[in-house]
Amino acid sequence: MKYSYFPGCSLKGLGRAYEESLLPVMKHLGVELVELEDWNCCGATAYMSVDEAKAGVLAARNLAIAEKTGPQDLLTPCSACYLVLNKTKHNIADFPEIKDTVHHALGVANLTYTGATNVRHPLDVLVHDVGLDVIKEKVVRPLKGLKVAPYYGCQLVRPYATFDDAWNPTTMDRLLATLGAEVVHYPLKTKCCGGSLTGTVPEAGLRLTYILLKEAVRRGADVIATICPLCQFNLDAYHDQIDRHWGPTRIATVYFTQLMGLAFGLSPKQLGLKRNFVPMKELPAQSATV
Amino acid sequence: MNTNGTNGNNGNNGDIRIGFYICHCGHNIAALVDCPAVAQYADKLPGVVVSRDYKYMCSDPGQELIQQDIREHKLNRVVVASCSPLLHEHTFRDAVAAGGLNPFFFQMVNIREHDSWVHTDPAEATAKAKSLAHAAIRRVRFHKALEMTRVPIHPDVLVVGGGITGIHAAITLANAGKKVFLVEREPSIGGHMAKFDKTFPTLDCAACILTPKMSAVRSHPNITLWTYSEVVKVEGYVGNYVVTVKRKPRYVNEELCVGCQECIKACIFKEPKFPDEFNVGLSKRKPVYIPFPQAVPQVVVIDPERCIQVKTGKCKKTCLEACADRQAIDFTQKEQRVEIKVGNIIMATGFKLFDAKRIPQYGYGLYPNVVTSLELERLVTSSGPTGGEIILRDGRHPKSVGFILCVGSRDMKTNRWCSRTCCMHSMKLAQLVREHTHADVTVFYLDIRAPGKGCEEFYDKSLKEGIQFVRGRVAEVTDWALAREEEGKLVIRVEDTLAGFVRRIPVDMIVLAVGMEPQADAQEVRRMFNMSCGTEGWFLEKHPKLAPVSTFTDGVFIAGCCQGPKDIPDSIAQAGAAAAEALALIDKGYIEQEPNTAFIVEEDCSGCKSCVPLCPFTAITFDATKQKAQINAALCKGCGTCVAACPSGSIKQNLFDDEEIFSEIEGVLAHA
Amino acid sequence: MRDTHWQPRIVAFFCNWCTYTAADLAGVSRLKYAPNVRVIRLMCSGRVDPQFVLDALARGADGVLIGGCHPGDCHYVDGNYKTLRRFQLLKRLLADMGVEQVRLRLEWISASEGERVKSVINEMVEQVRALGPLNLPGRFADWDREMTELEANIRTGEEQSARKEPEAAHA
Amino acid sequence: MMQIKRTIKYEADRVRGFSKEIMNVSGCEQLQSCIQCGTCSGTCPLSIYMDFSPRQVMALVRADFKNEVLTSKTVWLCASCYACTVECPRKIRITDIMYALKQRAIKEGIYPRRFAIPILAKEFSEMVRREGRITETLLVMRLFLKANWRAALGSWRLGLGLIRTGRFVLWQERIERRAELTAMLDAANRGNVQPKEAP
Repeated sequence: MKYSYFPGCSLKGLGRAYEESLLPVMKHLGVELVELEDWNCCGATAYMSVDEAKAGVLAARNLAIAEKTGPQDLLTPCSACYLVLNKTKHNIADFPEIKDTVHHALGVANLTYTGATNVRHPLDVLVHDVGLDVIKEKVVRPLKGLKVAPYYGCQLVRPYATFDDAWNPTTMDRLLATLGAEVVHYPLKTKCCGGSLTGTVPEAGLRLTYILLKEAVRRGADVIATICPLCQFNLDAYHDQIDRHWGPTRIATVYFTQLMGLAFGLSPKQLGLKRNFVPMKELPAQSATV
Repeated sequence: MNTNGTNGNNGNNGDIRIGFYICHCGHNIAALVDCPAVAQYADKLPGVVVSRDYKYMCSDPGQELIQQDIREHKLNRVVVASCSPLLHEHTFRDAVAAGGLNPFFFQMVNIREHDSWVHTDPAEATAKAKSLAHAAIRRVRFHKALEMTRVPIHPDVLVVGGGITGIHAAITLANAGKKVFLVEREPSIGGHMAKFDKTFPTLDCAACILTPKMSAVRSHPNITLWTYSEVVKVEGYVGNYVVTVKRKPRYVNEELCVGCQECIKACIFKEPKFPDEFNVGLSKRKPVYIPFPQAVPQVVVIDPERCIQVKTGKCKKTCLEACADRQAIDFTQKEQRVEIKVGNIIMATGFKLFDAKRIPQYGYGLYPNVVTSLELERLVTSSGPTGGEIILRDGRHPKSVGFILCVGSRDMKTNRWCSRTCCMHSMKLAQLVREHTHADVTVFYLDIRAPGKGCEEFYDKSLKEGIQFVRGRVAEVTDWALAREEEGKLVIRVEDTLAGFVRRIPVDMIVLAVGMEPQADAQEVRRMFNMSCGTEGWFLEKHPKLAPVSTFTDGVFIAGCCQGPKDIPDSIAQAGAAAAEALALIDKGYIEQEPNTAFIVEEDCSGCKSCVPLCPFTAITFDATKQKAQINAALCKGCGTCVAACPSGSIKQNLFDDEEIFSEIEGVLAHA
Repeated sequence: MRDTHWQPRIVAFFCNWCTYTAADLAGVSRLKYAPNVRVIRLMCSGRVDPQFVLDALARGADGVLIGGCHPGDCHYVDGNYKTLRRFQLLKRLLADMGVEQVRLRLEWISASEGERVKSVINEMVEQVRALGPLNLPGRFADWDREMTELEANIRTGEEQSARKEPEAAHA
Repeated sequence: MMQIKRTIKYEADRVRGFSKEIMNVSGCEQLQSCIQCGTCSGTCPLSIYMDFSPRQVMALVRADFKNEVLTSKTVWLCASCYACTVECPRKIRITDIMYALKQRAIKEGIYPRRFAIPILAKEFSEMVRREGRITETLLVMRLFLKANWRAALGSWRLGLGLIRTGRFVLWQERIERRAELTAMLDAANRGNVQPKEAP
């Protein structure tokens, strides 16, 4: 199994633990990832606020490079990148004026875009391409007794994902259950984490983060599993400020790939777990089984 | 055939004198089509003697104009360019006949639905009107004098569906002395109305007004009631349908059972165990049960999915013992198919409620105290599972109740239409909740729609009784608290659009006013009965205003919610209308049918038999002695398939003959 | 009225029960579509004699549209299946005559699909417009001329060869 | 003395044609069928901080109240979570309309001053244009300098934490063919009606 790979800026910066866990997990499952050469920032929500056409060009450059890389699907772990790349595909297909601008701009760099590449998220690929049965076989250290709140955030499931429901997605729930974890009923799974507002308007942004943390704790979760670098950062890095404002809500937030790595028996060091502000508690079963 | 004076010269060989009329239809046509210009154009075409434009051709003076011209100008052909022939063809045919001409010497041109209403450029629309007029003027030359064929009508009527609509239609017909078959899928008649506690806006008891009608069905000598039965086949033709009804085995002889319910007591299931359909799963029943206390017929039914005897044949059959010498229980019963002959059919198959699980953010199925309006209806009813007590799943009484309206209505992601009854239904339930529990009641609405008689007054009453109304579509129902008063409650998050801010409102119970949908099998049913469905899946009426209970198939009528959402008074009004339409046909004794049948010109028939297998109505037979095909006009429905297929051109069709169509083709292409 | 620039002309045969009613619905809904189609009402699409189609094209139509009920929905049980069969044959025949595929179109449009009447007509008008005039009458004239010339050639050839060698004369 | 404020709107307050311009932006056509149900505001996690709720913004756009909309904080508080877009019963792409309004506000230079969000958007796009990639820590530092240097001081703990967990990146990530990217973005400029850079 082979995919092109678009890490996005976050995975080289604040979200590096995501890449540090994703790559060994994929390798462990025999999935080959080919990183796009000279990929650029997808533009995220910020660029789209400034200029729709240029935002389209920015994303389309990556899609064109992906087409050059090979016919395989393009994997992108960051929710914002996933949304922007998919949105660009839709916009080029639906709106002629955007299509014209993009083709014109790509022409300057001798790049071409045909729309052939599918943009996929690792969660989708792991559950639907690799398969839960294959993943189950690789589990050597089941996450028995670990109560996990599955947190999907906004931009993976809304509005372009076709692999799961926008309101009540279950793909990660099933994956976590396969790893042996106990999945906590967490109806806030697609609520917004505050996005960049945690930095720009903290009183608004951090309150959203707080509600997510508080409810995870109230529902008995030991850890929150996430699929997006910005969500992970918001839920992990602001505990100080949140605690000061609203009271203590200590709970660790990790990438689902980190939990997979642990279940596969990979070393926590290898999975970037030390990069958390709030460290994840030791696995209850960990000392017992090994 | 009318043959008075020169007007009687109807043959092709005579002098063709055509009158052409173009209708302005107020501004409907004239706003885009230059009617005088079309009239001038037509005036110059061969055979046209009179050509006029007029404001409303279908009005009395318009029709009078035609008749006068027939007399004065000795017209023997008439063409009217106006609306769709499906709307007014018969009007103008009648006018032509009143002028003393055979009504089939008339041709209609559709320049409204097919021209002025669908185009934007006046020049192009006028050009199109001219070419369509030209075609009709060429075509009408070939028209022949014909007479409507009359088909006798079987006087019996089939009513499909035993809800309030079907019940009312059946009783109306039966009271008029007609024999009626009433077929209902469920084990009892009564439909949705039987589940209601009270009815808006009068708050009269639903059972009190429905039950007498249900009994009347049972006892009426003219009504044959078949419950637990379904129509599986419809054959025959207008006025003479042959319908096959499947009667599912209820393992109880309806003639012998007296409804004493001893068998239910005796059933080896000591306790009721299975969800009770009538109480929408809020209570339990046994495998042998009576749907509800007022069920008609008062006959028990045995659920084949649950009864051990039916499933395995290995039961002690304590029910049989209890029934004793009455011997009403009969495990040998098999499914029966009965064939009946009827002249008219009234469809009253009703609706289905929207499945609230399709909108997950309202938490139905997730939070136990989120209920549907029908579930609350059962809770409010004194004969319901709680004896009329409104309680939460844990037995507590709610202190606050929220009603969410438009669940599965006015929503492009589920159903686009307004279900029409939910505003009033919710207000009725809200008042009952206030009355029973004194709880705080808040109604979340998009727009209050209370246009019926007494309905706005009912809204006012709701306001005066202290029910809160918040205008806003609820975004979500959650169970997490952000404030002390929200602990342990369901929290509604909504923008109060009139106050202009977002609110969080904690309540104990949430009622979802679920909308109406077409029945799940509406498509199969409409195929079986040769009807159409609109885009949304409701049965399509022949005309939205002028023929609201008729369908495109003569003798098949629709009434009640199978045509679209409506309340009880409207359903009953339609039931009466459908019954009256059927009565009109029955008492007339015959249906007039377009004389568009096919016939064979024997001398041209080569006897190749290629037409014989084509006819779906077996109207074509082969006469072995003459070596010619024959068409039985009574069986022919006028589709013209055989006409198109005959290699020797020896089959002709009245109203749609080759020369008529060819002249029309020539005509539409004669003008740019 | 005739414009200097060419406008496609399409003759449509609509069945009374589904497609004609759908076209009425399009009108009642005030949907707007191209004015290039002239509808001829028949009781069933099964009445469409292949000759109607050929006649329309021969008289200068640039395309023919046939509209009937969806399979299974025919008011006359299965008339539309017969239409479908004839349509397939006609398509082949027209292809042999050099008439482009999109000029003959068969569509199932039910009574509730007013929107579809609009989209089908608009699409077909655009496709036919892109192809340009069919001008079958003109082509017939050309073919006639060719045939006359051919005949003339044969005749002169026969005359010449009759004078020379009788067996080498066939065209 | 009690302060009072007149809120009446006159016809002259409307900018005729504004609603048409917004509805002409790709994906924004459906605004016409808004029934003002408030699902967008109810679903929005940030509507509680907005001066106009998303529903009100829809109404204001449709009624041509351009100045009111473009100077409001609402569009800038949108976190692009797309909940409103997914939930709208009229299938209006509210998030995309918010983007259209943000672009318009930047183009006309009338967004709220010293408000961190539009500044972030601008700093972000400038860094992408220059380097091809974003280095988050550097971006945030630039933002703090421009918008609110006091907040930067308040976040020292966060910065220390990032250094401790090895996530504080001080070297700028950049792509190799930066000139190619700039040329492409410039081409987009010429190819389309483009906003002039905001002052």
